[in-house]
Amino acid sequence: MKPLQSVNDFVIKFANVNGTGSASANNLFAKALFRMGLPVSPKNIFPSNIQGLPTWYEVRVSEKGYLGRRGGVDIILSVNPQSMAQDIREIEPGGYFIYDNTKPLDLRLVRTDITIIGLPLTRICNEKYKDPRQRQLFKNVIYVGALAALLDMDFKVLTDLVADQFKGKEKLILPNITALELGHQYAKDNFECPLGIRVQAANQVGDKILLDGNTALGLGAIYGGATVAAWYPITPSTSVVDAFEKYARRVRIDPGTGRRNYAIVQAEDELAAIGMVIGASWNGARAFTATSGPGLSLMSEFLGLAYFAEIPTVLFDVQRAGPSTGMPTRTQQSDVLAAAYASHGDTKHVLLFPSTPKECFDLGALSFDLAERLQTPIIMLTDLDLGMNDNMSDPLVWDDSREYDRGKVLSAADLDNLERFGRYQDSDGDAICYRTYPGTHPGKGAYFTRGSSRDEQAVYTEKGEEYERNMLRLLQKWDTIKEYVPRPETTLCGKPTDMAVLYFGTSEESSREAVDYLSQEGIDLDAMRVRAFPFNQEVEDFIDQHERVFVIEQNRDAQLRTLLMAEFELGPDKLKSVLCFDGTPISARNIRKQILEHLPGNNVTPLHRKIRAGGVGEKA
Amino acid sequence: MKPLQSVNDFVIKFANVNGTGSASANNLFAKALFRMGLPVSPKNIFPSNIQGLPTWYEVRVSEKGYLGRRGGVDIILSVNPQSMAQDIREIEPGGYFIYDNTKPLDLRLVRTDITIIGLPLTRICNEKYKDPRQRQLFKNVIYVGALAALLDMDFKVLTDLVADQFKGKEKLILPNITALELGHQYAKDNFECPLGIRVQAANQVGDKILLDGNTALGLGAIYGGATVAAWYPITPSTSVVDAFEKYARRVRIDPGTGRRNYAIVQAEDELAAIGMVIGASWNGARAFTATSGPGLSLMSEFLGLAYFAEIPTVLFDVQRAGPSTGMPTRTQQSDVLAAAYASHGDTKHVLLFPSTPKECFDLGALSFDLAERLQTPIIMLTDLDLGMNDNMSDPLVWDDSREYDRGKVLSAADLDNLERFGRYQDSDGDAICYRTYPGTHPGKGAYFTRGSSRDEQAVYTEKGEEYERNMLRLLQKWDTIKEYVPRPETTLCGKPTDMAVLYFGTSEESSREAVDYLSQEGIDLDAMRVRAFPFNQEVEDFIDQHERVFVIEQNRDAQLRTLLMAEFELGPDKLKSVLCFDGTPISARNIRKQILEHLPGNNVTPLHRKIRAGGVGEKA
Amino acid sequence: MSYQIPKFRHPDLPVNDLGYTKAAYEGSISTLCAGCGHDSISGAIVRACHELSLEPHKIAKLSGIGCSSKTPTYFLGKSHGFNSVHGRMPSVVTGAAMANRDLLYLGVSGDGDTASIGMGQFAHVVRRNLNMVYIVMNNGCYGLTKGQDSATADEGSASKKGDANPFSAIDLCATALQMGATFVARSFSGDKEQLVPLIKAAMSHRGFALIDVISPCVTFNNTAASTKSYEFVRDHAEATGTVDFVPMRQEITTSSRPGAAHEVTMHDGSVLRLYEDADTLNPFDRRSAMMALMDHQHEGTILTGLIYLDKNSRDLHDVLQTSHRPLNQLEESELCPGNKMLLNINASLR
Amino acid sequence: MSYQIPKFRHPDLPVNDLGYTKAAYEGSISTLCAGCGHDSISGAIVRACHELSLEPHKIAKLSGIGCSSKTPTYFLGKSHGFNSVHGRMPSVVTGAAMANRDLLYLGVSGDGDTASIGMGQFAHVVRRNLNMVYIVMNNGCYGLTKGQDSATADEGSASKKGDANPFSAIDLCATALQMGATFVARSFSGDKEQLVPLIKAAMSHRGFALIDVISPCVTFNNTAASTKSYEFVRDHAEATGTVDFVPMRQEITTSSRPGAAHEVTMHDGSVLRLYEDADTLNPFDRRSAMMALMDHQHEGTILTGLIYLDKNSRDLHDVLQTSHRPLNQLEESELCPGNKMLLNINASLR
Ligand SMILES: Cc1ncc(C[n+]2csc(CCOP(=O)(O)OP(=O)(O)O)c2C)c(N)n1
Ligand SMILES: Cc1ncc(C[n+]2csc(CCOP(=O)(O)OP(=O)(O)O)c2C)c(N)n1
Ligand code: SF4
Ligand code: SF4
Ligand SMILES: [Mg+2]
Ligand SMILES: [Mg+2]
Repeated sequence: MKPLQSVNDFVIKFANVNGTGSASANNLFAKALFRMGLPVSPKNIFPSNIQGLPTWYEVRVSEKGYLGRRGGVDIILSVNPQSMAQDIREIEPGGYFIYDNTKPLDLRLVRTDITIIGLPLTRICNEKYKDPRQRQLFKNVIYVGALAALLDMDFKVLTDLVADQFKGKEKLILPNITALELGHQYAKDNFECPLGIRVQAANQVGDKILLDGNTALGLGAIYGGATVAAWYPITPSTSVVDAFEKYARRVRIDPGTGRRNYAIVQAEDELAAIGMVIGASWNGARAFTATSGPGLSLMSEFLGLAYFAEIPTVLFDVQRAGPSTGMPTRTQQSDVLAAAYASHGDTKHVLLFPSTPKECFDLGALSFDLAERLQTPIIMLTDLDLGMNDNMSDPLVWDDSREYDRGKVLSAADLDNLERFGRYQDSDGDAICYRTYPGTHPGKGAYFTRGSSRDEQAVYTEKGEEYERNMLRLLQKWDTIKEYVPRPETTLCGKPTDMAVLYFGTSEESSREAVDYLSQEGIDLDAMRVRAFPFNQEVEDFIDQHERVFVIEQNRDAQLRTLLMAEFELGPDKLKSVLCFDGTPISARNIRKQILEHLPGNNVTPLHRKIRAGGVGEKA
Repeated sequence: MKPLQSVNDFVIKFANVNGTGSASANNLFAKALFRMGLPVSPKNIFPSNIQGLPTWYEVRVSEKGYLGRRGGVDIILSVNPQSMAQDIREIEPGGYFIYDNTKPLDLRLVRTDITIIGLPLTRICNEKYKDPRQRQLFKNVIYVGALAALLDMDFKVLTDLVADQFKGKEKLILPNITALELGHQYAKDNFECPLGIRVQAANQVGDKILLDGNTALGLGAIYGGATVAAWYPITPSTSVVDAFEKYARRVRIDPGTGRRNYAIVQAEDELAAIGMVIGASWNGARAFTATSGPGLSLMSEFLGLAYFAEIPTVLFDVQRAGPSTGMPTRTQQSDVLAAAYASHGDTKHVLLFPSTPKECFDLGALSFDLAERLQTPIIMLTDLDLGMNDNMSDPLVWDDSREYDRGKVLSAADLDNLERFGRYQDSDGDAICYRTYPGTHPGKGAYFTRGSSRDEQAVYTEKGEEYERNMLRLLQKWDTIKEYVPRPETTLCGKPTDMAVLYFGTSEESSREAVDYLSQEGIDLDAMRVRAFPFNQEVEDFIDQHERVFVIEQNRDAQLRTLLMAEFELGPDKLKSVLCFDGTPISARNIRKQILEHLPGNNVTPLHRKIRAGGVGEKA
Repeated sequence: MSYQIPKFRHPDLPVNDLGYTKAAYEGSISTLCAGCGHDSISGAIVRACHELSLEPHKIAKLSGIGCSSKTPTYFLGKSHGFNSVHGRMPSVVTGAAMANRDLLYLGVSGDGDTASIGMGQFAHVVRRNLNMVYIVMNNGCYGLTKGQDSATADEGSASKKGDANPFSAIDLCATALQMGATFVARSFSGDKEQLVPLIKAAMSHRGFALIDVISPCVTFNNTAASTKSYEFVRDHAEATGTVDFVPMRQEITTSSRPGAAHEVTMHDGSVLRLYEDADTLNPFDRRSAMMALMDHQHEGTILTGLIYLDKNSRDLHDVLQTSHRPLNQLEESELCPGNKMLLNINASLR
Repeated sequence: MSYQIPKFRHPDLPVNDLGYTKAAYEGSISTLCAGCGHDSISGAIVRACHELSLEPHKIAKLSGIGCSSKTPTYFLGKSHGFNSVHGRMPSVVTGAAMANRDLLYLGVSGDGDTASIGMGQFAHVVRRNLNMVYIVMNNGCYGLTKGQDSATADEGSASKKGDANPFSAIDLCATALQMGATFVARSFSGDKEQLVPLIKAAMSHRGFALIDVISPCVTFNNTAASTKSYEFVRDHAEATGTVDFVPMRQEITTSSRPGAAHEVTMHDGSVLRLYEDADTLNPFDRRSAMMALMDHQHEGTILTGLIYLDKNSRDLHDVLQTSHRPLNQLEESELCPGNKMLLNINASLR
């Protein structure tokens, strides 16, 4: 078997043990490639524990700029004997297995169709370092150094990066560079470098940045003017509030008093967290919470209150694999229905679907405008893949001329000029009413907020007509909302076609890549990325304009398709599902395969979503 | 205007103040008619407080056996000045207004198109009774006596009823009969009895009974073998557990020890209530909880656990008007989506829709069989209208030869014969696996239940393939479930037609009546009553067989239609919504009107569910 | 259903420093049962606010769900109100208080609302020492759902349903003490002379102030066998020393009585005078307060009055070091760092 | 990921009355951090169950979510286990115990699981005196979500993140006492000699038994500034009198030591011997227990050992008067009244 040959186009996976400090070394590797001008998409695959279990770091390098999971692995860098058997099996024929050969490889694991490269990492460390912690830490840096030689990376980029990373802790720079050199030298000395797979500097990243979605989202909340954050820790959402706090400490300290222009409360649970957000928003602050699936479920009752009492509420749901505790450190897009229909009674909620860190930032900030303008919960559905991995992204931009849309709020002066204030009176015909903050005016504008039925004056009522009128207004507001939520992004293939793909969130990169593949095979597909629910008119039109639309989702139950079916009256055979829900991000190969299976002439699966084992999992 | 004339066919409404003991007098009235062989459907319309606010009791009498709300009122019996203006306005032209004229009627309220009848109730009471409490109580009995004369009721039926009702408190019989006579005599003496509207004995109730759905449901739980009930008080579900307790105290006391063969725990909230049910069911007891909307929302997280860990769970949701606190004493069918998709991640839940007390009993008992057979939550969606009103119903029957289906549970002997136990192993190909109760066997069959991902042996796993396999099995189980849940009830009109109505739960009576009306107008409709979600094949076939299906629901968002749309691929223009969500039960007139509006040639509303004010409310 | 109390008033009703009569502090007509203890507490709140000359619009009143939680509709009609969901008022107040530290937050709850479904939120709002007044209208039962025993029902007490409650009661004052409350009092809806000054003191306390007010439910739990009936409470209440409250604006001399054992100057300058008998309780010592509660419970009596006061209370804003200006008044220019900072951030991410 | 510990054992390991070696009580290999206190507690549970000769399948182990809540996988591999949802284990155990009173219910939880999200359920399971052992593995932080302060973190204590916690700690023993717990103990994961007999005693107690075990999180909260670190706890723990536990089946003489101040015969016939110094604490008096906790907290020391025991405890089954036979063993014939009764009911409804 000929070893794989490629330049700037491969997938490498690091197999480590968690809690051993491998993350920063692996990160160094990815970032260095990025600085060489190469599009990279690193993904952390970590266990739901703290220390001692297998963890992986997969980096795709693609000069063409494909950032989704490709599927398959070309190179494994293995320092974890626990997962070695599984890891080695995963390598594509012709691929490379680089491992710590201080302990010899179990012969039963040997594959002849791959190249096996031993680096005596432990031995090198033991010789060089006395301190056990140093031995562990530098082992990771040494293999990065070796990889630099094996893949022909620009060594200077690496050393510069180290210098940047340890700014402020300069003492650490030299030892790290020494470790890099140790590995580099060992590889140079012992192998013919570079391998068949290698890199070379390119210019493919432009002004892009490498950032995780949660940090971007935390920043979005800062820029969106949030002053109150209430939350309860849960993977993978915790870093949203961490980021908010980090930046708030930088930019939200009152220079005069040293006091904080923000308040973060770690609540006792998610019910309390959303309650705090509702209380703060009711009182005129911009507030948010961040959570994941189980928290979303716990927030259901309060979401119904916010919907019905029309209180701006911003909730960031960083989705993970459900149901229940599910796989807390794996990704999925499976809270769509639970979020859209959260709470008993007739409720529907606005959903936003970001797909890049930049969009986490943009939609994060926008959420506050939308919540205050529309006076209803805004639920952003991001996910672990986007939130916790460094994603290549357009740089963050803020239009300094933009102004917050604080929605319909009456000031004391407004109230003075008003004959009669009715909190739930639709004065403008857009079904959105005016509100007042507590404390605004000594004599006017006070009203009673409640989750029970009330009339236009916010007075309790049990009259069916009044209740009904209010509910119909809320339904009318749903139409107004469609005009405010972000529009979808359409990419026409430019050729006549009656087929299309439709996707949202983190399926974007893989979907675009799959469309490219298929177009090379003569299958032309238009594409739409949906960015919000309720769906705008464009979404319906797009579906109408195509005979068949493949709806790509990372869940089992085709949840977005369910919403599309429920909202629009579509003919049979119109929407086909392309699904991946094993907890890994959907890959381009998987999408391509499923679309091909759906095509006439291929092994067409029946119309209904009767998914059977083997139908969707990616075995590629 | 000629006064309305009719025999055994009218609607009468009592306008009272709550907390004044009117309920039992009104009940006496309805029950007496029932004993005269007349189909009646009394409905309590009460405020969400305890004392002092207007409350109504509406009784429809229909020899033809129409038990749904008809819409409109023919006779008002008014003893509440607070609501008098509103009450008098509500009367159909030609109708009757009977009121306490101790205080003269405000002349501004007088209508010339109705007959106004004054009964000096307070005066009679003040003359007859000294004790204020007696004055209040007997006032109600006196007007029943008067009505007996005005409507030509069989007085002996009334007196017999009183005797029955006060069995055990015989001292109360005579005073009550005297009060009845007082009223009867006054009416006889002062008015030409009977009125144009009157009753006469008939034979239209057969062996039917008059019972509220919640009591029937509590009995269903007794017969279904429930031993553990955990709940938190909430209107309108509270009486389910009250009934369970009442009957358990009768039939579930161990004769030897005097101890209880049941345990009822009033939990600290609904999260705890459902947790207890899950714990008890896991441990092999039949257990249930009863709640209403807000409780359902709070149970979301636990429902996901029960779905994923496959723990039998029985939940009775007595729906009220949402969202949030909404109108807690009004009826609605609006928890359909919240229940079907409760909890984050890919979850779907089995729903049951009873429509009569007998069905509350039957499906109530069946819930336990289903839950244990299918190892998943079974959510019954009943509602306030069914649960808290006396509904005419077929008598309750238990087939003594029937045996509980305890589902797939391994005994110690089974385990002895088993090579290897795998809790989540699909041995039978129906996607339902065997479980064991804790404590069954000293060496075998123990397993670990969890909401996180696990393999067939119930061992924790983070392997995508294993997780996926399990999720696909759950999806396959969903198909198995379709074979177990109750089938729909179909009523073909017997003529060729391409139109049909489809409804569930308490819309049944009004729907059937509307179908009758429409058929008299030459519009033929087949009918299907759906009894469960997931929908069985029959539901799809039925929809397929018709060009247009009117889906009748008591919610704003057409929630059942949403489920139908999402499950089946239907052509456009297929499902039309007929909705009522003002908190009152949907009426036949309202259904008829909405269907007519949808028909070609009529003022056809656009396809999408764009409901506007006035579109659905019943103004008839 | 609820409507404002008719505005006609006798012209020479007493006005307060702001020129308001008591009417300015009233709300809609109550829809509770005639004789319900909750209505008396509403009355005490109205009186306290009137006498303290509080600006009604600077008060926010919040509640959960229950008969008790309905009462905010029946007082302070000029204040914003929020009738939230069952048991979760504390979180809503917490958020509200974070947004605007300048209002007075008055939370009203029931014993079901607080001690059952709300126990978690109650414990944690206490622990955070949120600057609020928290009044529990404690009737030992679930009034609105027709009289089930609540978690504060005493062991052996029986309501209208007749069954003696088999569980021991949760003592909300002791629980609050345990969770670190800085102001703890107990009172009785039937004793306005005690309750009104306690409400005033609670309102001028900085931090979390609990007043657990026993408030009989005449419809479901005013039976002979109930320990939350008017009669039982009247017979078994033992008041700690009387509390006099002298608002900041008033002359210290006004209502002064001789023999005050303690004078505490509250955060806002008001003065609290305590006339207590030293042996029962030292209300400035948490341990003594806890003991007094346990002792009274043991004897079957009900200790009422000011039970504990921490004079050095630091509220949540102190702890979080939030800006002195309310967060909801910060301008966009103060909140949004602008594009320039993003340029730096972007640079650091390449 | 988790797998059973290899079965090979030295042949002459001690066996208990049932003929089991300790291995019969072990579970899968732990995936917690090396040195985590929780693993020591798992070990103590294994030892206690082994020494008590409990039948493993007659134990049900339940937990919430957290590092601590994972431990049931790591002990008692032959028992049914239930890793439920975060903070809600008490309700699941309550239901389970209602269904089958004959098993021993062992609940394991963390301080986040119990004192934050689970506070409500914790308070109420205590109040119901459910017959169970409830072990809190208390590390003052949220281990599994990477070290945030929990509600049991002491004021001023700082974890790896470095910020001193500004809130006062919730003392779970005091809270349980307050809620009416009938067995309350505190221990330290590093002190098996104290912990093992406490677990045994808790297991033979009828009613709710809390053991709050301080269990350092080596990864996030074992810092010099943490009051839940190994070092701090070792230095500040003050044990009440030693507890000896003599299981029912064993000769009373076996492990007897002289000088026992108290001998308590437990519900199952086992004997608990207390060797305490009378002045600190009378563990049979709730008031004394509460005082001792408050005093130690005040002094900054940690009181460990048996803190309170109610010898007359009545558990929830007693209160509810449930049948002595487990409810899950009742037959259809006992449960279903049959059609005849329906005929009567129908008749009454006409
Ligand atoms: C989530 C939820 N569960 C249950 C209810 C029903 N409910 C309304 S009020 C109440 C109890 C009220 O008791 P308490 O707080 O003591 O107030 P009271 O009526 O006695 O003043 C309950 C259980 C509800 N509204 N929401
Ligand atoms: C509803 C919900 N919210 C949040 C989480 C995330 N979570 C998992 S464990 C944990 C805290 C664990 O702390 P503790 O109970 O003290 O256990 P420890 O890990 O410290 O042993 C949290 C918040 C969750 N699983 N479920
Ligand atoms: S039911 Fe009880 S608590 Fe409710 S209003 Fe009536 S007396 Fe008050
Ligand atoms: S993170 Fe802390 S609590 Fe969790 S396993 Fe590691 S040491 Fe133990
Ligand atoms: Mg109450
Ligand atoms: Mg912890």
